[in-house]
Amino acid sequence: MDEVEQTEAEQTEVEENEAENFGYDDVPGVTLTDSNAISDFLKKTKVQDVLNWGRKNSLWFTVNAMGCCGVELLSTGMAHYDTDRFGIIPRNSPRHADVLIISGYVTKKYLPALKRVWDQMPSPKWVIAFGDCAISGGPFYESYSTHQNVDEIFPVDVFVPGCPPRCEALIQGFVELQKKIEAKKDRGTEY
Amino acid sequence: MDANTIIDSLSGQFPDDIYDTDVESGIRILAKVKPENVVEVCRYLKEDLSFDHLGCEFGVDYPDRNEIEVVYLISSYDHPVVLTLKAILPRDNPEIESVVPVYWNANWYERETYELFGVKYINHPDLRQLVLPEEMLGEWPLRKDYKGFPNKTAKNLV
Amino acid sequence: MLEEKVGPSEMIVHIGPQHPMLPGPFRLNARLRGETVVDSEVEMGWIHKGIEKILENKTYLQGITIVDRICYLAALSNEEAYVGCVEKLAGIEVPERSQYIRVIVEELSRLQSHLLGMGEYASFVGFVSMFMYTIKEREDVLSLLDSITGARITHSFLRFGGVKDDIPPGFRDDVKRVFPNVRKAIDSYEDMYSTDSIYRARTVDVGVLTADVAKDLGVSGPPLRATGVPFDIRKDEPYLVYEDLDFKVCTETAGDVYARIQVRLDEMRESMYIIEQCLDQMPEGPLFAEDTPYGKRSPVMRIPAGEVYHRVEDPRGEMGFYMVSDGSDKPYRVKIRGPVYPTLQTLPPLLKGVKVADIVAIAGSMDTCTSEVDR
Amino acid sequence: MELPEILFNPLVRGILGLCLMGAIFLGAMAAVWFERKLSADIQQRYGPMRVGPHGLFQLVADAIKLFTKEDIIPKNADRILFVAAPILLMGSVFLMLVAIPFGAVIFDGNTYPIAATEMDISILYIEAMSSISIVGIFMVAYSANNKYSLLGAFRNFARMIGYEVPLGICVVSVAIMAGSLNIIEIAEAQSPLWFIVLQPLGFIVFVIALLADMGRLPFDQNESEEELIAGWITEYTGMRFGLGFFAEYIHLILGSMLIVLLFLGGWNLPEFLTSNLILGIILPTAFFLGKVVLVMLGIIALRWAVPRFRIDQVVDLSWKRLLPLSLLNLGWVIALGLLGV
Repeated sequence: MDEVEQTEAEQTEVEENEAENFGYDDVPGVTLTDSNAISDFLKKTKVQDVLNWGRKNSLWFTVNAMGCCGVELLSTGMAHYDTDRFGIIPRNSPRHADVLIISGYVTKKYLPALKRVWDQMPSPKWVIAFGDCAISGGPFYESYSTHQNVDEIFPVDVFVPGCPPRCEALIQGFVELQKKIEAKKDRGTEY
Repeated sequence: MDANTIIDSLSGQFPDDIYDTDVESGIRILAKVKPENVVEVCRYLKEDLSFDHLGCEFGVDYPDRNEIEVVYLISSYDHPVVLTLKAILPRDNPEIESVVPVYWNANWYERETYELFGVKYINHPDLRQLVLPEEMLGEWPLRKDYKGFPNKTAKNLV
Repeated sequence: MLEEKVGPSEMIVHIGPQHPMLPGPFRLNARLRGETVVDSEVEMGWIHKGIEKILENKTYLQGITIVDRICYLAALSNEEAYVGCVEKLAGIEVPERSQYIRVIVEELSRLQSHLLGMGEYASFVGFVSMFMYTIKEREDVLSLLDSITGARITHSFLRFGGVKDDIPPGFRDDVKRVFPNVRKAIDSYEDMYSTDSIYRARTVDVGVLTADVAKDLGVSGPPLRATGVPFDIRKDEPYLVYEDLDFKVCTETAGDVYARIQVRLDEMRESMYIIEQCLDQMPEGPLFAEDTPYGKRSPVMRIPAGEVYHRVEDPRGEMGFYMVSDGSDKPYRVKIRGPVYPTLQTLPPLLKGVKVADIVAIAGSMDTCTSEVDR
Repeated sequence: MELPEILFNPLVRGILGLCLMGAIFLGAMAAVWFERKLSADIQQRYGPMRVGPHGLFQLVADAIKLFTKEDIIPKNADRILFVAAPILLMGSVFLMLVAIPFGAVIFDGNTYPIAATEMDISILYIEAMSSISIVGIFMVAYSANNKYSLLGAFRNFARMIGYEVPLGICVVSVAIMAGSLNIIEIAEAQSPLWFIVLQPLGFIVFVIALLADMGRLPFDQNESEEELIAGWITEYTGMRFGLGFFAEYIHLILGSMLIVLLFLGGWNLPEFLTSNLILGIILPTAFFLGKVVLVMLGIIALRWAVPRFRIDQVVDLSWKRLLPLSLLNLGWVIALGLLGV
């Protein structure tokens, strides 16, 4: 009896896994490597602190200007505000990036592309919702074309409110993300 | 070229197609055109009256009158007069000749009017959706009786 | 469309919607034979927000906030076009002081937009440092704007019949401090553009748009003026106090990428000159006309029924609003005629036969603002 | 007095080689740090500041992060090539390293170059190995099955084919002048007069061709971030990206070393400076490495001060300008030889 239950449980687990993996089939060109025993073990030791130190100090973000906030995003990465001071640099390829910044309204047409960018990024990865549009729809909350409630689709770690937020606010958002990573409370890694 | 001469020349050339003309000010004139002959009128405007700049083309929906107006804003690089040319179409089956052969840049305007209002353009080279995702085609969101607005799905509203 | 025509040894590259060359997302599908572009098409709508529909459901005053976000680099020109429509419909008089303040903020907005566009262009041809320099100057200009309007890029500053605030007390000194630096910087950019041989190789005779073709495509703004057509709405159809101001329409004749950049450089100088004139000529007086029913504190206002088309000179060209009012407190229909919309349509014909690297150079030199195309 | 025999033991030499590998890794990290700080300085900003004093440990953080990232192999990629290509790239760079001396120790009047091996045809060998790295880059790009990568790879090949020729001819003229294919002998042949004085034209052509060889701006068409996302390395994540990235910087260091060895006099110093025992051990190497760092900084600074050529212009430059100039230089060197200079 127990055995049967167990196998049934296993079966459903397998099916669930398949169902999970199935989601990635619509993203051609991506295969996932799951976390292995070593990294599971490391998570319980002090080594993870060192890893987190490295990760928090090297947050590379995708250049993904999507609206008004996108312009502030560009300004933040450039001289004057200079996120490079914190080791945060813009990368053009999602494959090299750690942080996805949703910098504006996500439309129904753009959502698949944004999801694909997110899937192309290697984990551990984090999301910053930059600006009111990404958080709640902003001034376009009632539009027929935008996709609301982006935080249900992406595991957002930091919300930066403002319409658009100033560059300082984005830097503050990055600092908050660093604090979260250091405290192991971020949603990018499973502890 | 001043506004009155333009109006006179236009209604002189197309007495049957141009009606309801109006001079609002020295630089703004208004005319309505029968939808069948819009291409000829546009060609005349471009070639003889130097209205070589199609500023814009869009639709306005009037459910009360059961009409969709297609408005052409035609101006010129040489003189400051802007002509508002209107073609009135039935709301159930709006169809009009495409002006792409005359004004090349009408291409996107017509595609957009098509997807937002459902105005069919005859002889348009590539009539498909421009800004909306494909699955939204057929909803005509900018018509006044569009049901999907306002969108009530937002949850995090402050 | 393109997929059907792919020949042997050709491939289609989808550039965008997430791509570093784009200030906002759009997609360029290019059919390549080796490095050469055979054919291309532009796909739009990745950030279509339905602003025209939203405006129909907002009161006139609420609309100002929305039109700010049509193009985040030219928010004040958008506001001017929108507010101008309402003022024309309702016959609202704008006091002279308010008009001067409007000219000041709009020209500042033009200045920062061109600085960003030019720097971005430089980074597209591989010179990232230039982008950093222009952003640095832009921050100074933005702080000037910030001191007047209280915001960096989306201002909500104009009101029907006036402006929200007067210019702050120390503004003249700030202008005197910032502008010489910007002028010097612009001179050095121009120096570099005209002497650096790699720049010249990448810009001269690249993406040539002739005047006839540009007119045919409905282009306006710097890309058109670079072909030698002196089409500037500030001169042709003066609004605000532009009639009283002394400035020239900057044109070039070559129509290539280099000319477009040069026009922007010249326009920045003119903008600064205009602002300085405004500060000298500006009369004292109220921001709103006396006993007007409209103004700063009238959230609900009814506008007489009618239709109007008002156009202004955006940093990128002709920005026009067509407004239909039915006498209620909300506009019946607003159509936004953006300048980048036709400019972006020129890309497919211009890109025929160029190399992949020039796609970025040409698209960058058009200074496209995707948000405004999509609205 | 001779050096102790043990130093010539193959095992000891192997260990020495490993030390050199470690050193070059540290050097590459330093190069990245220099690049970020120098670019920041040129661009009127600070660059890394928060991680360690003046961001010194920034690269450690980056390395930790990159080496613990998820390793994604795209579904449609050629798995074997995808895995092997960065290793080949790194390998080719390290194979170059084998033949390049890192300086010299002058001991009792004799010069002992610090190099893992000494071979008679080392300059030829370095050229050959440097060409292998192109294959590495092409494999990286081709295996990823990405169109941007593929375009980057094509550009890489077009550029390399153009620039290997003038580069080779410049090396040949240097070899003719020194009368040897051994890079150590070439370096020592410059003891009275650096080759940059004798063949300035060759130096210029060599540096330009070498820049193209290393893929530094204005010749980084294979990467060209604004058009091709990241070019040949677009699809690579984490550790593999790190390997490619590091290989570039090691290539940069080796290129700077080649410039110093072939044209800027290597480690040669006037004899009175090296007659002292301690000075003789330290000074030549320090002098050599100092010059290498200066050349490297120059190349880095150049990257942030120029725009990028288009690929057809690059190829034009190579075949129409550099090739004739390098041939001219070769003729000049032969003429000098006939005149007996």
